[in-house]
Amino acid sequence: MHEPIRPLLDVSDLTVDIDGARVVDGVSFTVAPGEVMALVGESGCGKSLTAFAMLGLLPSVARRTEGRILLGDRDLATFSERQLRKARGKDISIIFQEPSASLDPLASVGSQIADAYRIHTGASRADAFEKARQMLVDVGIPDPDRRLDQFPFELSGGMCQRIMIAIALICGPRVLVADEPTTALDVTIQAQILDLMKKLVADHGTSIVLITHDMGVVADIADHVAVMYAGRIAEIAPVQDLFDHPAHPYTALLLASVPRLDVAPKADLATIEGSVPTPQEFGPGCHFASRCPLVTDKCRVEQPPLFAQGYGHRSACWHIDRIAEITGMLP
Amino acid sequence: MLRYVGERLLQAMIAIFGVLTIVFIVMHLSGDPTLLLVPQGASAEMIADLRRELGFDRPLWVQYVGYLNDLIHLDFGESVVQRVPAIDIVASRLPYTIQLAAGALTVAIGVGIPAGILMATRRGGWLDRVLTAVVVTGQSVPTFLSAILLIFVFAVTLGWLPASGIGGLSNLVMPSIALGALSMSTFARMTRISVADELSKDYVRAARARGLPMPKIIVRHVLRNASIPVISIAALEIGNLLAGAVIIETVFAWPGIGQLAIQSIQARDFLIVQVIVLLISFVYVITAVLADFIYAIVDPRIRLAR
Amino acid sequence: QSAKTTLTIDLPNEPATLDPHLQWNTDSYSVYRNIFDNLLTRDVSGEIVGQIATEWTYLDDTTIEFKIRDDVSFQDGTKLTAEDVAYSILRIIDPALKSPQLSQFNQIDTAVATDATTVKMTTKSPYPALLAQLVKLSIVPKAYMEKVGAQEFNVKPIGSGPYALGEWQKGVQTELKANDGYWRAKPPFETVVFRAVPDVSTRIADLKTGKADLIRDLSPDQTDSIKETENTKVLSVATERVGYMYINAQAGPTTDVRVRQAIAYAIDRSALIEALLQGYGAQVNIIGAPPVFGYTDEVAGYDYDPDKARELIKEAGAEGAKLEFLTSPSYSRALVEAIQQMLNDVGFDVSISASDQATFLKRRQGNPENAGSLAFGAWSCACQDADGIIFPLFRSGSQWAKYANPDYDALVDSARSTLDKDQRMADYKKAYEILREDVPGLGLYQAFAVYGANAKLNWEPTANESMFIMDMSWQQ
Amino acid sequence: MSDTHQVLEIRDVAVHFNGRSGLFGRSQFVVKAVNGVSLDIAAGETVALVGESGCGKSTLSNTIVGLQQPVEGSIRIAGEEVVGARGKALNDIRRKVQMIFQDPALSLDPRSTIGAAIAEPLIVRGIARGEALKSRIAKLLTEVGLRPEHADRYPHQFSGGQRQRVVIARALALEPALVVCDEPVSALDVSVRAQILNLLVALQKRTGVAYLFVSHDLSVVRHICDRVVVMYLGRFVEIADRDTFFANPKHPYTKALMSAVPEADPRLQRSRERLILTGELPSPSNIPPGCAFHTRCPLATEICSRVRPELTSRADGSTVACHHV
Amino acid sequence: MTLATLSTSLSARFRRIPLPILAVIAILITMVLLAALAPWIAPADPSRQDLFARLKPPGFVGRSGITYWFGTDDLGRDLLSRVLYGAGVSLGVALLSVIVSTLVGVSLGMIAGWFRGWVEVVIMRLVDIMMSIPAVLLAVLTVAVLGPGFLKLVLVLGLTRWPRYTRVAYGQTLQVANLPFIKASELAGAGAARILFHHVLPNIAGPVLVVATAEFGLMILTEAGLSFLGLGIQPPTPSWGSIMSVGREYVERAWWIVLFPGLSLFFLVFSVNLLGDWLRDQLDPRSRTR
Ligand SMILES: Nc1ncnc2c1ncn2[C@@H]1O[C@H](COP(=O)(O)OP(=O)(O)OP(=O)(O)O)[C@@H](O)[C@H]1O
Ligand SMILES: Nc1ncnc2c1ncn2[C@@H]1O[C@H](COP(=O)(O)OP(=O)(O)OP(=O)(O)O)[C@@H](O)[C@H]1O
Ligand SMILES: [Mg+2]
Ligand SMILES: [Mg+2]
Ligand code: NI
Repeated sequence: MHEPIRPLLDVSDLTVDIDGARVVDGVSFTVAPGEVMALVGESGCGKSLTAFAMLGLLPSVARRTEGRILLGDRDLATFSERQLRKARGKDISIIFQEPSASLDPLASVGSQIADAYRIHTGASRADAFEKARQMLVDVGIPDPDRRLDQFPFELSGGMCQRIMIAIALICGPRVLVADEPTTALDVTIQAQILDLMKKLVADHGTSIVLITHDMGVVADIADHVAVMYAGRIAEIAPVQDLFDHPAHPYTALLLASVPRLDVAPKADLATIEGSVPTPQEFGPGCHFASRCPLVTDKCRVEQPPLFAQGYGHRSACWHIDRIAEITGMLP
Repeated sequence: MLRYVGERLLQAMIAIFGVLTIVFIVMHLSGDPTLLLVPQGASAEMIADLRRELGFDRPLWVQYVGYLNDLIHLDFGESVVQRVPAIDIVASRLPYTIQLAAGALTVAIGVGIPAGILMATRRGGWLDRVLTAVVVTGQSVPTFLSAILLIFVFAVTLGWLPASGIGGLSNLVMPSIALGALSMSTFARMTRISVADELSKDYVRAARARGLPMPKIIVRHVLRNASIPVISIAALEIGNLLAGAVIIETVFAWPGIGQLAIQSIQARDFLIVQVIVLLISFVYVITAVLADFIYAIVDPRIRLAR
Repeated sequence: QSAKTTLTIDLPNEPATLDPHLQWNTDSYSVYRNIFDNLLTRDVSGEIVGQIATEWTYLDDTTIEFKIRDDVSFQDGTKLTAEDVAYSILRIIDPALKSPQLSQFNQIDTAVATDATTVKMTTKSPYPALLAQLVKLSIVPKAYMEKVGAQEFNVKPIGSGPYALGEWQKGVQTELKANDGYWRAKPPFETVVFRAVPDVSTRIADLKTGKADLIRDLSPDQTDSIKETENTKVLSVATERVGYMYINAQAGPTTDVRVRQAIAYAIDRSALIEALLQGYGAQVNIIGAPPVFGYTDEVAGYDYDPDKARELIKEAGAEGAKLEFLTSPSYSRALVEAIQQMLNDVGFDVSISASDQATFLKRRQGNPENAGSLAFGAWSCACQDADGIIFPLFRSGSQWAKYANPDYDALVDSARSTLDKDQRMADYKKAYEILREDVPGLGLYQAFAVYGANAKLNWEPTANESMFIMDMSWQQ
Repeated sequence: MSDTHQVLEIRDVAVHFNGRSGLFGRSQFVVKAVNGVSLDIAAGETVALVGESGCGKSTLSNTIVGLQQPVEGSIRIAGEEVVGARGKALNDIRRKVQMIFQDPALSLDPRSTIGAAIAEPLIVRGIARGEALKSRIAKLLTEVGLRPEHADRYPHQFSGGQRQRVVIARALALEPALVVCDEPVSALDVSVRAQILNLLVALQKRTGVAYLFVSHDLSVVRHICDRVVVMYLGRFVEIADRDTFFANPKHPYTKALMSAVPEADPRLQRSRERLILTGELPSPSNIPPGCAFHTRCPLATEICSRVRPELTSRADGSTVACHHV
Repeated sequence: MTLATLSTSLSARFRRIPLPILAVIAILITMVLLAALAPWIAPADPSRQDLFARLKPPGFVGRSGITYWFGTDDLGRDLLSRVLYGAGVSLGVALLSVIVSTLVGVSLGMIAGWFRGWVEVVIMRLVDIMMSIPAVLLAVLTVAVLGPGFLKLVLVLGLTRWPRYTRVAYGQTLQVANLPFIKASELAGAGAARILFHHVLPNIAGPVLVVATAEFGLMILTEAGLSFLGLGIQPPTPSWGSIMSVGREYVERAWWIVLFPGLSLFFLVFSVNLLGDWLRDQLDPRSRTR
């Protein structure tokens, strides 16, 4: 599972500025074919921006200042808008956080799925619709013929999510970026979608970058996990390693916040004191310094690099050796 | 939906009735046409006689009941000035009004909407600035002035277009531009705002993520979504174009309803005014209901929202 | 150009009706007077002469007998007889017709055709202005009218005049076709088109671009550009219309005669005429113009004397008196503003109240309290008789009068009930003298009618502001 | 009924929406969002309401606080009838019940300060003004773990978790007897979610408030609730104590739900047996006859498509609506 | 408090004002200042006539030695002074009528959108009625019944324009009324008046603002149109509209009469529009988070 295959996606040093504030700061990770990389972290830490930056879809206020995004051996960061357009949907696709907002409310879902196919393959309308129908069957939507003519508002949230997935997958992309694809869905539908992704990975060797805040989902599907905090990667590790031996205070505290069977009902859950600094408040040192129980002066002034912790496991903390103090403090 | 239409039409009837009543009362409060009809120097008795013969001496409510009674029998009455059925007079003007309104709408929509789209997509760029200046010009030159300037330039100086009156398409050009300019600005602004709004929405980004080129996104997705406020404006503007063309029609000697309206108001030719008001509110109501239907066609959600 | 067979005339509005008994507004009669013949008319010098009538004699003070031509046919071929004339008279005085012109003819009691060429008419009392009024009486065909009814006649009129109605495009233009069998002569143009062009600037543009050959109601300021343009010229004529000020003698600060006199002294008539009218106006001392019977230049005027005016104001204790100046868009805004300034200069506080014509008339003719202090007016009775001017304007009890003076009333009453011209002239002179003293109104100038025309059009406009196409022709 | 009232008594409540479709509304239909449910909640109790998306949870919540009128049934809060109450009566009842909406960002007016938001109920009810009001706000803010000086800030200046606390502070300002929480934590990340849950529990311990807690996250439900109600297509299909519920879920839908919850432990999660539901999802405008779940139920038999199972009590105190338990 | 809330939120948001907007604000302030200071800075009495110095071009030196920088009008009055004084009248008419129609229109729109039911039907049908009556008709008749005058003009303009605001406010209120934070206020026990003025109004202010700025220029034009029909501000008081309506008769002979008020109006409308668009962007929550 940890064999060093040549990565399909190699993001390095990705940096995004908004109004002079560094909201994504030197993010690097690689994803091998058929692998799922989970990106987790507190709300607002820059996960979505990282995803947008990979496809060249940053909002107009944001600017990518640095970074390489190698897809195979081509660098998406150097692409013109025209080249990007050709790559989007075909080489690299994205599923957005909010499925109903990401579908044109006034176009039938069939046409939206088929459009993506026609653009990249030049297929005829009839062919594209046939392909779209096939995709609906693949994502497990019953009665696809009727659904193709329906509008997004006529579908439930889970169905919209699956439509988005169908659009993202119709051209057989090599990389799929999924930004919180299951938030706001109930668990039964969530399970269906996760199963679909697993099938994709298994059948087509697609690489997936999965953004989520649900540790259960991570546990279910991810191969590797990158934990982000305030624009930087705090820790990156194979999934089992991360759950077993978190090597960053933030990761440890995050995992501890999940309600578990062994925590008595209505007992206090572990939390992280304080709140995420805004990009304007970022100091020169470790961004987690303001909330870290292990903080020392060094943390405040000097940014920790990603230290290797084991095979494929790296963590950006000056005090990895003292992590046990945290795990010990936890209930 | 049928019930909705029924209800809507019933309300519309009541509204039209309200319009007629208000106009009736205010018109009559503002005086009757007798003094305008008699030659200078007519004596008081003569004026009183004529007033009595025309029926303007009766109490207001009697006149009103009489008017409603005629209306129920689809008798719209006769112009006191022209002594011809009011409905015939208005009907004779209708084709010209429709021509002019169509011309002006063509200018307003044909120029305004593309300009709005360009402004929205090039927001902040030089094209946006240039078009903004054009739009503002449309909004800041009084029509009576722009009309006469057009005449001086294109009719008197260049001799390209006829200065006044009806006739071929060439007669329609200048009035349409002069009348459409203001609406054009409104359409351009409204289109700019709503297209810009749509462009910032997630589905546009999603469409880009699918690999769709921008022009295609605009044509396929953005325009349809941005069209609702523009349709509302169009519905308002159509009513406006019918009656709002007073000055344009006067300057270009265009025999439309607007000119007839102001002349009849000034002449206190009540029954013509009433027919015009009836017509305008009718058009207004129809366009409003029609707009609702277009909403429902453009946006399938609206069907259920009722 | 001389080959042009169509004459195009831009009027401000379309004719309201073409039934000559129903409307008496300029735009209507400019058109229909070319379709119908009248009983009488005026020649170029302003004398009343026969048109359909060949001669007339007073049988007594209230009875008059007309001899009718026997060589006139209507445009449908039927012959015009005394029956038609009597019918036309009876029709217009029939209250059921609701003719707005009734007041001009209501002195007539009855008319009968005594034979094919004779009509006998009786009036209720001796009525000196009768002939002047009959100048406006058009003759309509009795048989046709009775056949088609008034409604139909209104849109398809038939008369005996030089032109027959061609096509009437409502709201756009009225086209007249020459009546080649016209009894007086062959009409000068095959077709005449009257267009409705409300805006004067547009009428000028039409004239300059050759779309129109004759336009009316120009303001003096606009004459320059027409004079400067090749192919166009300005035609003008002094008319019977008089520009005057009304001054309310029955309410407000102007009840004091000294205030009214002060107003008269304060207005610089020559400045108005020279600067604003650009000479298209002639100074008068009374409310009347030379073409009018009863006009006299022997009554002295008020010369421009602001100091005298201030003195009078002081005497009357009316410094800073608030005067409301009524006006409507029908009157020259520049004149009104200029007069306002002149009055303010001598110490009044004049405010202008503009409203639409209907409201203006309602106030002006309503009770004195609400009738403002001042108004500007341009009066023409189209009868060229002082009876049509100062009687309605100042005879107490009249709608317009905000003034009462029994001596004056006696004079104008006497002048309207005798046929003796000298007696009438004397009465009017006395009446004008009273008006000069009391100043319930003030004559300002004799108005000129100003037309713009194609340089090749021959036409001499007349004092009564009519547009007889028979008098026009293309220059050879 | 006895004199000792529960905080909330719901009896046979049904809420329907009128839907129309087709260009001219040819087809009219009724969405039976809530279809005859009954429930009691005692003071200091937390009851969870779980169920598939679209089953009527939010509709029921809105109905309880009077934002939605039921077509039938009765809702009493501290003994007073909500249904049909208007004006002052409704206003008085509303003192005793508050609601926390799903999305904190949307439930705060973006254009008024959070101080004003918290002050609103106090001002409107004339409870406090001037200095007293200020100190009251300060106290409430401290209680939910914010600082008094935050009162002058606008909602957009807070993080999602902080905003949710503001909403809670406002809901508690009037010291209600019942708070209806409609998915209060589903949009939050785990650490923030933990803060909110802790806060809710602490407040309940101190003030004895009762919660109706709508959620689709069963780990959260297990953590803070005393009783669980499972809803499916507008009806309750299972009601049980927490321990009974998690130890021994009975209704087949509940079982499917439980098996779909991912565990935050890769090893455990990947080795789990899961019950995947198949079959057509029925719509609330066209509820199938018999048991609404029978189209997707692994245990369905012929009787399920004919006879609707009633909620019946079981030995361990839970009530279940199923023919085959 | 609503206004205070709005203004604090505005000031918080507007700390960084882009340069073009600053320029526009400067233009507007200058115009307002010029209008307010007209009595002191105008070189002549705006109604002082000189019938022998009519229609003189810009730069003409009059008999009394004064220079007419903008030329003279058809009664020999100093055009510069008239444009300066006219600014006050035109701005005043536009501002007041926009305020009147905003107050009436927005209140009714909010009430209709909030209470729904028969209130909505009555108000919205009233809007239909008002929209169906040609504005000229109302203008002519109001002047006929009430007489002319500045305040009556404002009344006419306000009266004919409020339905537009009502439509906008109504549509927006329908949207806003369903937002959870409004429901939350309702649950807090807030009454309709409180909710409408404290919560709905600030949240629909953006679109209303756009309408109001667009209407602002339109009101000046409408006043001009009424002047053209002889029903506007009473002479000799100058307004840009009345100056232009006189000037149109002289576009060939004396172009300066329409040029100067026309240019002023262009700059005013331009500035107000830019400012309005910008304000709208600032108030729109979506554009803030973008
Ligand atoms: N359009 C924008 N304008 C200004 N700031 C933005 C914009 N989009 C994002 N940000 C800021 O960038 C930071 C990162 O945002 P991002 O959307 O990537 O967060 P996230 O990790 O996806 O959070 P969540 O889990 O809530 O989706 C946040 O501080 C956010 O406020
Ligand atoms: N205003 C409405 N008009 C018509 N139908 C409605 C309305 N509100 C809700 N519904 C319908 O009622 C049903 C129940 O909706 P409700 O919002 O209560 O679901 P929920 O259980 O809260 O779902 P979720 O977990 O997705 O929030 C759904 O089918 C929904 O489509
Ligand atoms: Mg995100
Ligand atoms: Mg819900
Ligand atoms: Ni307040």
